[in-house]
Amino acid sequence: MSTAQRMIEVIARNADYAAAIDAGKLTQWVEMFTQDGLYLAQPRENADRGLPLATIRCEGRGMLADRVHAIEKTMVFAPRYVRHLISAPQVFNISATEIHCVSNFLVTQTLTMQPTQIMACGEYRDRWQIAENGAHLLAVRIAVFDSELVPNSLIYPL
Amino acid sequence: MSTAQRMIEVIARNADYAAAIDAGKLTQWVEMFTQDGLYLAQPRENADRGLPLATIRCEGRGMLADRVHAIEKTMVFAPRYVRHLISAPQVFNISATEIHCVSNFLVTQTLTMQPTQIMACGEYRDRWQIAENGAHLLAVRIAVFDSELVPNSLIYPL
Amino acid sequence: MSTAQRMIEVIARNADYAAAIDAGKLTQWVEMFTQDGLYLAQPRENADRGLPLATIRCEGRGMLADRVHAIEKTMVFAPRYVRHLISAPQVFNISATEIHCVSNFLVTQTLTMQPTQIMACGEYRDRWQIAENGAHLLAVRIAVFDSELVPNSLIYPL
Amino acid sequence: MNSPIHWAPRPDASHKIPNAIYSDPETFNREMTRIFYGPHWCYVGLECEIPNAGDFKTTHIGERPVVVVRNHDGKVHVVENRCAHKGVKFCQTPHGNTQFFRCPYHQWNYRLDGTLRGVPFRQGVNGQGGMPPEFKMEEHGLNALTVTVHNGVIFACFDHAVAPFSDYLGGLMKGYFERTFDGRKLKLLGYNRQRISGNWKLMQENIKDPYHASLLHVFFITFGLFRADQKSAIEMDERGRHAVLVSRRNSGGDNAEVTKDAGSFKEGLKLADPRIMDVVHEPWWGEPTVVMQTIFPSVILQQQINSLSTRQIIPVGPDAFDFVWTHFGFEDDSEEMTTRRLRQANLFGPAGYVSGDDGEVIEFSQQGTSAYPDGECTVALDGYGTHNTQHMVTETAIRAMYNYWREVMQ
Amino acid sequence: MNSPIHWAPRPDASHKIPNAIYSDPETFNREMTRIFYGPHWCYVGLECEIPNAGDFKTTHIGERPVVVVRNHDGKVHVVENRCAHKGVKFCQTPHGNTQFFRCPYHQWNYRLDGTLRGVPFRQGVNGQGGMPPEFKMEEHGLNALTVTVHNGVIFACFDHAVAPFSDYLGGLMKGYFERTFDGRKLKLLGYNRQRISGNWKLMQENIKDPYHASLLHVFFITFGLFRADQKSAIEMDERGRHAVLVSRRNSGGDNAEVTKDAGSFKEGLKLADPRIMDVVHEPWWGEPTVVMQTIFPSVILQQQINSLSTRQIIPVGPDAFDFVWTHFGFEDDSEEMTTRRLRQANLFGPAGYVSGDDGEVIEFSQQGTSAYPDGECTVALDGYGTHNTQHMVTETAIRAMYNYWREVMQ
Amino acid sequence: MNSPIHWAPRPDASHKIPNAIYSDPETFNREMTRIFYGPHWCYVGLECEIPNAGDFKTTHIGERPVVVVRNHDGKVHVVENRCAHKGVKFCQTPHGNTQFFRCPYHQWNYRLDGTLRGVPFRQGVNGQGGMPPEFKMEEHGLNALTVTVHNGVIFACFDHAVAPFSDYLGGLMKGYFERTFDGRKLKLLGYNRQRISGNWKLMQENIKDPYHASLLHVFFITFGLFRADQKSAIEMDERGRHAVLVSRRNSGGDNAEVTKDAGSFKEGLKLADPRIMDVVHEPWWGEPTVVMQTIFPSVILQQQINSLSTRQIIPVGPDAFDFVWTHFGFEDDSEEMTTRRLRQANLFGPAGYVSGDDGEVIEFSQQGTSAYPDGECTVALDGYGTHNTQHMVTETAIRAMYNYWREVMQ
Ligand code: FES
Ligand code: FES
Ligand code: FES
Ligand SMILES: [Fe+3]
Ligand SMILES: [Fe+3]
Ligand SMILES: [Fe+3]
Repeated sequence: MSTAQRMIEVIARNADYAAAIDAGKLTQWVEMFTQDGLYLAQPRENADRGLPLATIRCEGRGMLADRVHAIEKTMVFAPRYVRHLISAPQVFNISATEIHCVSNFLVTQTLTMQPTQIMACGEYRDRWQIAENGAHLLAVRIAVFDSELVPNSLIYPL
Repeated sequence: MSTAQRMIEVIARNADYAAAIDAGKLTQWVEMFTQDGLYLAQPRENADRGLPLATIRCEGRGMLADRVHAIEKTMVFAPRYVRHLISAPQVFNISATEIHCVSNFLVTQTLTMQPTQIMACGEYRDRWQIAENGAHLLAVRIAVFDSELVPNSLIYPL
Repeated sequence: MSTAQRMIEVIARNADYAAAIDAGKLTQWVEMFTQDGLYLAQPRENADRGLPLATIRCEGRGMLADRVHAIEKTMVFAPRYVRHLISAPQVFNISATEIHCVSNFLVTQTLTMQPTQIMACGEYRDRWQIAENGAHLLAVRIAVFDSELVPNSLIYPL
Repeated sequence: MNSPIHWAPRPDASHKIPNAIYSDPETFNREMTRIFYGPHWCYVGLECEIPNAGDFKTTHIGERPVVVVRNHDGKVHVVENRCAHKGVKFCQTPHGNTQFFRCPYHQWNYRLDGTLRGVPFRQGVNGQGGMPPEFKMEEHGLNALTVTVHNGVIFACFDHAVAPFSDYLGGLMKGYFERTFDGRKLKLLGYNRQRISGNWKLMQENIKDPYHASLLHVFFITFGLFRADQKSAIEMDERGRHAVLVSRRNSGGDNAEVTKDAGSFKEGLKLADPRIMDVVHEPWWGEPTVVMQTIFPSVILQQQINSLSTRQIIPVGPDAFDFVWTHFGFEDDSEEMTTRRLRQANLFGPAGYVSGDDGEVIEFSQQGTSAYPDGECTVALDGYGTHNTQHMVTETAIRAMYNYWREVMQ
Repeated sequence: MNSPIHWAPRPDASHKIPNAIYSDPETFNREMTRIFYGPHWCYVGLECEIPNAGDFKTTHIGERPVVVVRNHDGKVHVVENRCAHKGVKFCQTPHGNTQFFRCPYHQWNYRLDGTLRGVPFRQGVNGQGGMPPEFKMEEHGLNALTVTVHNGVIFACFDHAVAPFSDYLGGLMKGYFERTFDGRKLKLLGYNRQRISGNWKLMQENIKDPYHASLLHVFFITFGLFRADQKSAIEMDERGRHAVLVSRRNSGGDNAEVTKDAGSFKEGLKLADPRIMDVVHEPWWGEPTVVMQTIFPSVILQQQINSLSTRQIIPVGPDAFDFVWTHFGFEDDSEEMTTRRLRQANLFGPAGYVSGDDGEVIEFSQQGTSAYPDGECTVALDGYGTHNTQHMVTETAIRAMYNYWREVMQ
Repeated sequence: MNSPIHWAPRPDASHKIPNAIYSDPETFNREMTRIFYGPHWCYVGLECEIPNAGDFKTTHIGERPVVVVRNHDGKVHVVENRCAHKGVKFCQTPHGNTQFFRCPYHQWNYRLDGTLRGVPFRQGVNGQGGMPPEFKMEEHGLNALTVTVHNGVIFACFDHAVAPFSDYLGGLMKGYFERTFDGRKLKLLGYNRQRISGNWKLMQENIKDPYHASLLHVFFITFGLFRADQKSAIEMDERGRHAVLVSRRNSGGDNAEVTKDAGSFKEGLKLADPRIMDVVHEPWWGEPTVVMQTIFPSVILQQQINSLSTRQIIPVGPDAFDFVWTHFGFEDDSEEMTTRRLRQANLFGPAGYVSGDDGEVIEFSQQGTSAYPDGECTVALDGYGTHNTQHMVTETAIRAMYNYWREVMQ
């Protein structure tokens, strides 16, 4: 497959990714990762300075599922809508089994009866794994966010 | 055509859609719908609760044209720029004649000599109809907006 | 190449464009233009009224490089992150050697330890030149911005 | 402490509104205290929004958050959305159904009438800690407001000494109120919400001002929903707080006398799709085709042809208010009638062919008056009095409202 | 009512600026009343922006919106952008052409000089309603400001007792003013607008401060547009309100004495494309290559090599101002000269190689002074006086401005 | 000048907090002056953030920006981030390394201890201008704060008469402080920052409130990190300013007595991946598994199982504060331990399984209390006293803090 085709594939998968979170179908979000896929939401200053702390750290589907469980069952927060806008990726490396790429994202948040605000923007640093059946799963997604000063809580994944 | 090709087609048409509104060429906006195409701009709470009220309801090109006529000739409002950013669609169903898909949108608004603000974000729930000549027209576009608390007026279509 | 393929090519190049600026690799930004490529950042009121003034005017790679040099070495400004979201282009004219198209953009700005804000939105009015080796370079990019009331300084290019 | 704006209650000044009353913070604070939190019934919702036991919705009276809830016995209660323990706005969902309220912070929990139901570890744990013995559950409930439900419309008041709702409205206003709300079951159609950058009183003025309707709204003029020459009336309660604008739709088209003055009249305007104006006269209307009622201070009741809504005013500081539209029909509406109401809703709300204009000019008013706080507005149309009229060329109801306002704010 | 900041008019304190004058709301309110709305000519635009009868533009004086319009007879008027009826900011478009102004709310309409032209239904409709008989059209026009047009530049004032513009400037300042604006026709090149998060006075200080130019602006230093050793002067009017910074460009390059102190000097900086500094001496300049004139309180007139602009200051509360750049050339400019001016515009505006720095440091000043309101700034460069100088190592013009400011604000 | 909220220091009112202290601007201003800028040690950072000579970071004390810097001799200084010349917040980068500070506006430059190092053109240029002869460099340095570094943690104070840090803490609190900070080298793991829309005191209350931990945080309850029945204590310094919540983790699971009251308890909750709770007891803990220490007014020191952080409180007006988390470990941590700390960080910060709840309820508190400024909060759990306790069913430390607060604010 050409780089352009890979880019198109990632664009499509990112549409799925956004839809899963924005519609609150968080189990679908988990299923977009490989079994031991890594998801980090990390403030840009930590990423830039080589500090390892992430705001959300999920190492594999177990931790991803625990995050979903917490969001859905245990965490206390004001109801809100989130909305992801994800740009087309810049594709770096492709092989038969992997895509390395970076996309920009913007996530808005709308609290009940309040104006919409910018929740965060930043970039996804991705490694997608391509299965034999053609499925694309995230082996790594590091959501490095510029918006280091989080507007109170970060509930839904970036 | 493959799903990817359908997605690309919708991406291109959404670029037309955005350009038509943002450049104030609203007649082109009307022409993106089928003769009896349905356009709704609906607050998300109504959509989520099954309440039928829409903020804008246009059933077919006649009502769409009336909306354009009102914007251009009869409604009183402060001049403003709007700008649409539309994400790639998540394509659900395709057939030879139809595409069902959902895209996220963000619309900004800039009032004269004021800072740019977020006007609304949300999702387009679309049914595109594919004519024999390959043209894609909107049979249904429901713009469900998270930004229920409208910053005063909603003048231009989402 | 088809219009769709051209669109995809521009989408990919715009991902490069955004990444170059957002990661602070401004030399790569310069290299996306032809030798005498024109870059303007122009308030929409000037563009709409036919007034020639631009906020940034770079005529060719020399001026582009001087702009980069100023940003990196001489200008005094508070550190900030910028982030570009660029929509898919509306492609107007294509030939074997050129693409005329328009894309919408949104640029956010995050000052140190401050909330993210909208820096500017608007449209790129582009003429891309296609070299024999298939490379796409900007012969013209006019970034017409709706956000005429700039939030203090416009440091990084739109 | 700064003082509110002084508006001398001289009779000769009643038509001169000081601009500062629209933006002065101290005036606003006094308005909240004396008007929204004082002895005035404020709209909080419709019964059809909370049809079942345990149904609740959240809203605001002035700037104060409250919860409107139907108790297990069917009775409607309105309680402060503020935990008696440490002030938490405990109910964050806009609507839902619940057996009781539970504050997330320490899980104090309340019955639907606001009485305190439980305090975790009140008796301590293992004999240690807990609330002191003199702590009385009955002294730590949610503050409950006085509530009245009148034919499906819910009002509440922080001041328990407020006059009964019927007296508050007065007989004349009550008649108009019951024209729409005669006890029939309502059907909820949906909401529109806008934040309008203008003082809340500008919205009341707007609806009490028939003059603008025939001038600002090109859509109205052209289709004869409002025109300066049509049969119409402004009527008020005795204290000038509430008003109705009653009108009968013309057949439309040109009328030299009244359109020459209305520079905004656009001749020859035609709808490409006339279904939006497919008006069907409903028997209960009687002669009027439009009745707009302002209930001071918090709501407007709209019947404009087949479109029905309540429009709630929620002040957000002196410079803005949230405007919440609740569209409804009747339970026995045919499907056609529901569709008709939904189509006519294109005229109203933030994108309304008519109401869009109102939101915009209110913002323009705020811009002009707040930048020139020492200036005044002139409301001398139809003289200086506060009488009822049988025509639309008047500002009588605005003067009447401000006479009452000055009395309260003194 | 809280009081403005007190800045003792002791002579020994004239070089100590209390930080609070940059952020105190009451000080700001008094500044608006006494300075922007008092007897001071405020810049509102250029004649070339409204060349034809009926052309108008909107702008602000202080926080008040106004309209600048050319009447049918060619005369320029400035009127409040606020309807005499109910305060609506009636003109919402930034520029245009019109026969008269019409307020959208009730369509009161005004001639271009602000006089009231029409009130719809003034006589009522069918003999009912309308304005009372004693309503006088001539008493309900738009408030019109005093206007002066001096060689193509338009100033206005709310106080009709303001001194004539020539006296307001004084002879020396008038000379500099007329150096650029000698009656030639101007050509409008376009606008830049920025909202700078700083007090409006910081912008005046910035331009009255030649010290910073040779230190902050690396671009300037390296290309010799400003350097501490170059031939230059600061001159003021007698009351110290207005000033010019006059300077002659050096040939560039290193100069040990003045660049050793300027730590920001970057040796060896070269332009990859020198066209941006392709300066052509225009005959009318005379010896100076730079003349920056501050007209108190609202505008800066820029001639920096071939780049010309007016820079309008529009306060937006104590903590911010809008800065509006109007770039222009002359009607008889060659195409090459226009291109040159457009290229040199890279130095100015929100992205300017030079002016970008100014906007940023003004914001930094606001951050520091507002966080430490009890602190003070020290402006003792070149002593404590307010004399004209023939060098750039001085803060004389800042002290002079504040001497006048303290007089007015007392 | 308006006055701060009055909270009568009657003993019988000590458990009734007036809502207005969370939103009244004058109260906030007095808090800044008397508390954050008064004789109280405020946290500014960790030594491991600025390990080398010339390393600096910027932060705030209250609303005032400061720079924390390590001098060439290794000593840590804290100086105002405000140029002595004209108030510029000269240091705009959050952290870095420098030989000296240079203000961008006129390049006044300062040594790392804040003393003035250079003023460009101080002697004038070519014999003209410059600073007057009596200008003394030593009088125009950056204002330097009093600094204490205690086992790697840096505190500073604007009031040089503040008590020594050990006395400020008191012996009991010092012991807990030194439990974590015993002089070992720390390893910086990274930051989290949030802006929480609530008054700064609500954050102090939150950590002084063991009651909520066993009720709000389902995650805590279920995994036994906090439960109302566990062995625990609240201890304070003598003046009631600082406190520790000490606790020993239970083995988890159900316990009828304490979970029946906690309506939020979710039975059967299991982690799909238990590595997040792979707690390893560190020898220095001793018996407690959790020690949360509040140092009044500006910081919380967290040891919760293997997760360590400081949490700095930076007020931003009465209605908000920035909450800065600095996570750290020890220099000799194994890689496994570092990974463990990073995994457990999922519980804390803006997305924390536990701390996410706190940020949210604090915002809900602000919403409720600010909308009802005349109301009060009730903190009568465990009576009215301010004694240390050996259980968690108490609000003693909140009452103690406010007793001190009333004393200071009087
Ligand atoms: S604040 Fe509601 S239970 Fe404590
Ligand atoms: S407000 Fe302008 S006409 Fe009424
Ligand atoms: S303000 Fe810092 S050097 Fe002038
Ligand atoms: Fe209206
Ligand atoms: Fe400058
Ligand atoms: Fe907690």
